[in-house]
Amino acid sequence: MGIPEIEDAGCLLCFGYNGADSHPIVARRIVRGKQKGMKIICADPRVTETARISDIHLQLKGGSNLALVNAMANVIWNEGLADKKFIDEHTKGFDEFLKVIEKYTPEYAEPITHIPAETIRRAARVYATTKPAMILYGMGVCQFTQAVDVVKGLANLALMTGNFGGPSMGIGPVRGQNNVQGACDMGALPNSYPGYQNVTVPEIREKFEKAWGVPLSDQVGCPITHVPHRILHEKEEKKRIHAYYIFGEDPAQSDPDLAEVREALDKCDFVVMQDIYMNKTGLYADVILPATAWGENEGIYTCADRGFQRVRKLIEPEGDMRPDWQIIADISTAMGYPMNYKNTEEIWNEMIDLCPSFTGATYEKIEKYGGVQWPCRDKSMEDKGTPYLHKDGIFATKDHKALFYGTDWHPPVELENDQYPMTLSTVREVGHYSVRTMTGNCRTLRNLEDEPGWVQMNTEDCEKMNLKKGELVKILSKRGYCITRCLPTDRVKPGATYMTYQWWIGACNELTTAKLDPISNTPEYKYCACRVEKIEDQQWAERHVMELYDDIRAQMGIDTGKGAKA
Amino acid sequence: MKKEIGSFVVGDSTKCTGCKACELACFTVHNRKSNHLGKTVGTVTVPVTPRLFLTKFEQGCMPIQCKHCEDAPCLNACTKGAISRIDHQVIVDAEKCIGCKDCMQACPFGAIALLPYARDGRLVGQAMSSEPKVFASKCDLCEGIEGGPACVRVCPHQALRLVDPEAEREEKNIRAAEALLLTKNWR
Amino acid sequence: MNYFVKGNPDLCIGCRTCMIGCVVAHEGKHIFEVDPDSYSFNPKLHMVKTANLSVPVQCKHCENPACMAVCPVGAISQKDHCIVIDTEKCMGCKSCMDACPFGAINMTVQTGKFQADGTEKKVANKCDLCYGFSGGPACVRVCPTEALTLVTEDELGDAMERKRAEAARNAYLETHPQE
Amino acid sequence: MALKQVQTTCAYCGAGCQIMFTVDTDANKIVEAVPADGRTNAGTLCLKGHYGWDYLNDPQILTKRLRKPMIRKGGKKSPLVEVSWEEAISYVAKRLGEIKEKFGPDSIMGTGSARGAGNEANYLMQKFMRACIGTNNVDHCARI
Repeated sequence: MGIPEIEDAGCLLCFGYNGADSHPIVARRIVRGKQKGMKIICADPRVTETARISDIHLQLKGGSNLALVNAMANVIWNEGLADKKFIDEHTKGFDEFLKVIEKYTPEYAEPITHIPAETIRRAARVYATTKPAMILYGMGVCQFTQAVDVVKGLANLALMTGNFGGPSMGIGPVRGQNNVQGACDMGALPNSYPGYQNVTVPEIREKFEKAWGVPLSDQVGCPITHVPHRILHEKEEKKRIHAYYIFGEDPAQSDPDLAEVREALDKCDFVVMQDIYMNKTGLYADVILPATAWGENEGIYTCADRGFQRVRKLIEPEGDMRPDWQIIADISTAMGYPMNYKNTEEIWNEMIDLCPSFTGATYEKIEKYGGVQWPCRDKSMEDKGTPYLHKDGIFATKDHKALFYGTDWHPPVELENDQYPMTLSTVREVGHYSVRTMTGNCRTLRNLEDEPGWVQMNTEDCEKMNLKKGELVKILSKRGYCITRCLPTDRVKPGATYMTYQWWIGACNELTTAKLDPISNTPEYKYCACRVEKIEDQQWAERHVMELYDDIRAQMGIDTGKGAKA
Repeated sequence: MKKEIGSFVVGDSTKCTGCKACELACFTVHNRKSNHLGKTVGTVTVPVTPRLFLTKFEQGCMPIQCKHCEDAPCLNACTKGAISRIDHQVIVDAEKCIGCKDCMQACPFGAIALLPYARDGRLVGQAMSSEPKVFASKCDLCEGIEGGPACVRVCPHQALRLVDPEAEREEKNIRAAEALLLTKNWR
Repeated sequence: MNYFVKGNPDLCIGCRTCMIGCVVAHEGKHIFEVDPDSYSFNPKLHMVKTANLSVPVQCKHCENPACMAVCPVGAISQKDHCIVIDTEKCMGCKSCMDACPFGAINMTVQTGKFQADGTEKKVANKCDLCYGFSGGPACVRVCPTEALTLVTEDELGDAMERKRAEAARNAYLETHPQE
Repeated sequence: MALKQVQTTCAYCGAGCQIMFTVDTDANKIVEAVPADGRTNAGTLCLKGHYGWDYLNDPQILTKRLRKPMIRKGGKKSPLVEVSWEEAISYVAKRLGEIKEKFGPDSIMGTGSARGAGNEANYLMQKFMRACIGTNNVDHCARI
């Protein structure tokens, strides 16, 4: 499925995905779909823009995703709405799955999800009976310790209703950053080579050993979220990390439990940072390598629906920067493994020949057609790529059958308690991107939203604490605290708070927990316990925020003589 | 980060009956401290000098007072520096004022009056003249007086309102947006 | 008739691209070259988000504008289908802000201009339908979901005529059932 | 003023919008960005697409643009000193080589980048970690 098809779905189940803030151009398709009569079911604890225009808003309690998904599956089966023919012909493991979902009646799920049983029934019926039905999910699914289970749970819904392999159906993760899909495609993953080829499969390893001319490790590598632990607490000497080559990332801002990340970067023997702007990680780097930015170099990105598209040079870099690929090639050459490429196309050609799913996606085709959705296996101009991954219900498994996979719900790791009675979930700010070294340096985007950001709280909670819009508040968790502005809104439930993660002063990752999903190793950004405190002396707080901002900007090499606007 | 602007009091001619309770209250609260104003009739020794003006016109009446303009003509006109912005409000320093009347001419609302200056219950005189010292008097939103503007508090018909312009604007925005929901079929 | 820009809450996703578009149009493209603190960021439309509503609100360019009536210095006038503020004449008395029932007017800092006591000068700020710029209102142009439209006399007139015709047809059908 | 038009993919988010830029090649500056008719964006852009290229002008708002390689010559917490590319590259190669020698390849961690760098740079990064260093310790912020 692709982004343009969203608007032609009969039903959209939008799960933990807030397109309006993370991808306005995807949200546009949802809005257009609504205009065309698409039924929208939105599962989100907040009233998001999609929830606002939805037919059914499943305003579930944070952290109850799987209970809801299993309950929907339960209704679909028990009310005879499942596509038995599709299940028989294209899937396996359905009976085992049934055993798991048996107990998840809507009545069982109601106290867990805080959604009335009847509403769950209604949603399940609409999803199962309106064709074609599409599922979009986002970080509201992925950033929990029970992430992969929910993704599989959503896939179960699509499988049991036969919503796979055609236009405007299936299940789509909407990737956050411009090239998350691309970094995965290219094998920047501890368990796979480019093109999702597993490092533990001997034949595949041999292919890459032959192509690259060296023996390769058969051990799955370290996931990025394990790094602080592997630097600070690893007992086994062989596994301890001593050098960290950070390329285009800012773990000292974006990773959970920042205090631990800072300690790790400080203790790590050798930290290399390769980036375009100074950032928090740079304060701990032993070496800084300046790279050219988007707009100053050539290349290819992969967008959320697997489309390879060209990025082109707009202006010449002003300064002594080099393209990322060139810096890496130079280091490799200096270390005795020569890499000689004239341009990005040469690298690309080497890569596609090693990846069967990408082999046909040549620069020529991407130029000519404006983009190519992989898999694209053949170099002839006739193979224009693949809009639908599991076309006609044929899946990428050995017997071409999809596997049902059922698991039980379990609650989030850190629950509300007396000391920290509220919950914190981290979300996105529409005008800012990632750690904001790019958007924060754009004049007008900075004007729209700036430090110290906002904490979204229910109006009643604010009234209880006598908090007004724009007032500075302190927000604390077991791990740390930060200062931010209060934004009373009826779009969030009482007891819940939401913060966006790109601020330095309102840095919500001071609060978040580093507990991970056991399979995807994604942190539970969407749930931790917190407490909000009123600050009596607002004048002091405003001054304090301003001073903090100036301090950090000065650290980042900005002349703050003219004073920052906080 | 918040765009802060000055508040002001505004009258409503549809409710005002012209009873002048506002004027009297204004005078009273402003003179309680410096002029030891008594609480009973007959103890007032200084002229009754309110800072808002009950104004009659062809169709009715209403009090007129300072708007605390954001590019205040009175402030800009004052060469003596007697008018300044304190906490977003436009405030006259009576001690500094020399009574040049430039501010009165600059104000498009007629919200300023030249009034005798009294201290400790007595009019203040001046050298080389038998006339008492005067000053440009205008609404100061009852700065430092508990309970906020006295005129608003005493009006028996609720014809006066203290406006927090930005907060009211946001509320009106919301009402306008809600109205859009009703009119969306305009095409 | 005056024209106006209208937001559709069914299409709006609250992203505020319109607000930046407004500022860039009025400040001019040099905004991306100047000192980041040397211009004033004052969008002339305001994003409203309530529990079940997101939509920008802006001036309706009323035919009998309350703002124009209360302005003591004649700074608000009607020009080619829109109501505009002369910021040179405006002295920031907020009467218009108080008078406008939509909350479409706010006070904005005039960068680089100060009052006699050195404090920042603020004047009234509201939608001018991008008066004098080519391409029509910037907010309409940049909105990613086409949630904003410019309503002109012709469009409103046509719509009214269409609605009247439909109402008449419906009334006729009600009394003359089709065989 | 010599103007040229270049179409490219937006630097933000996974929607993959196409933008048409007008560039003043003499001044080496972007003049205008308008939505192009891409497969996913069909002639529309959000606020980041419309106005998010301004950071290329380096307006000195938040952080400083990195323009020269730098090394902390006096160890952690010492000031960063600007050096030549040759020195930076050979220093990194030497230190990584020493650590690999002493603690083994799995003691080195590298990241890919889900942001501006592009697919080719990510391919080279993982190839570098796997073929040159000899570890599968490479990951990126998809999890974050």
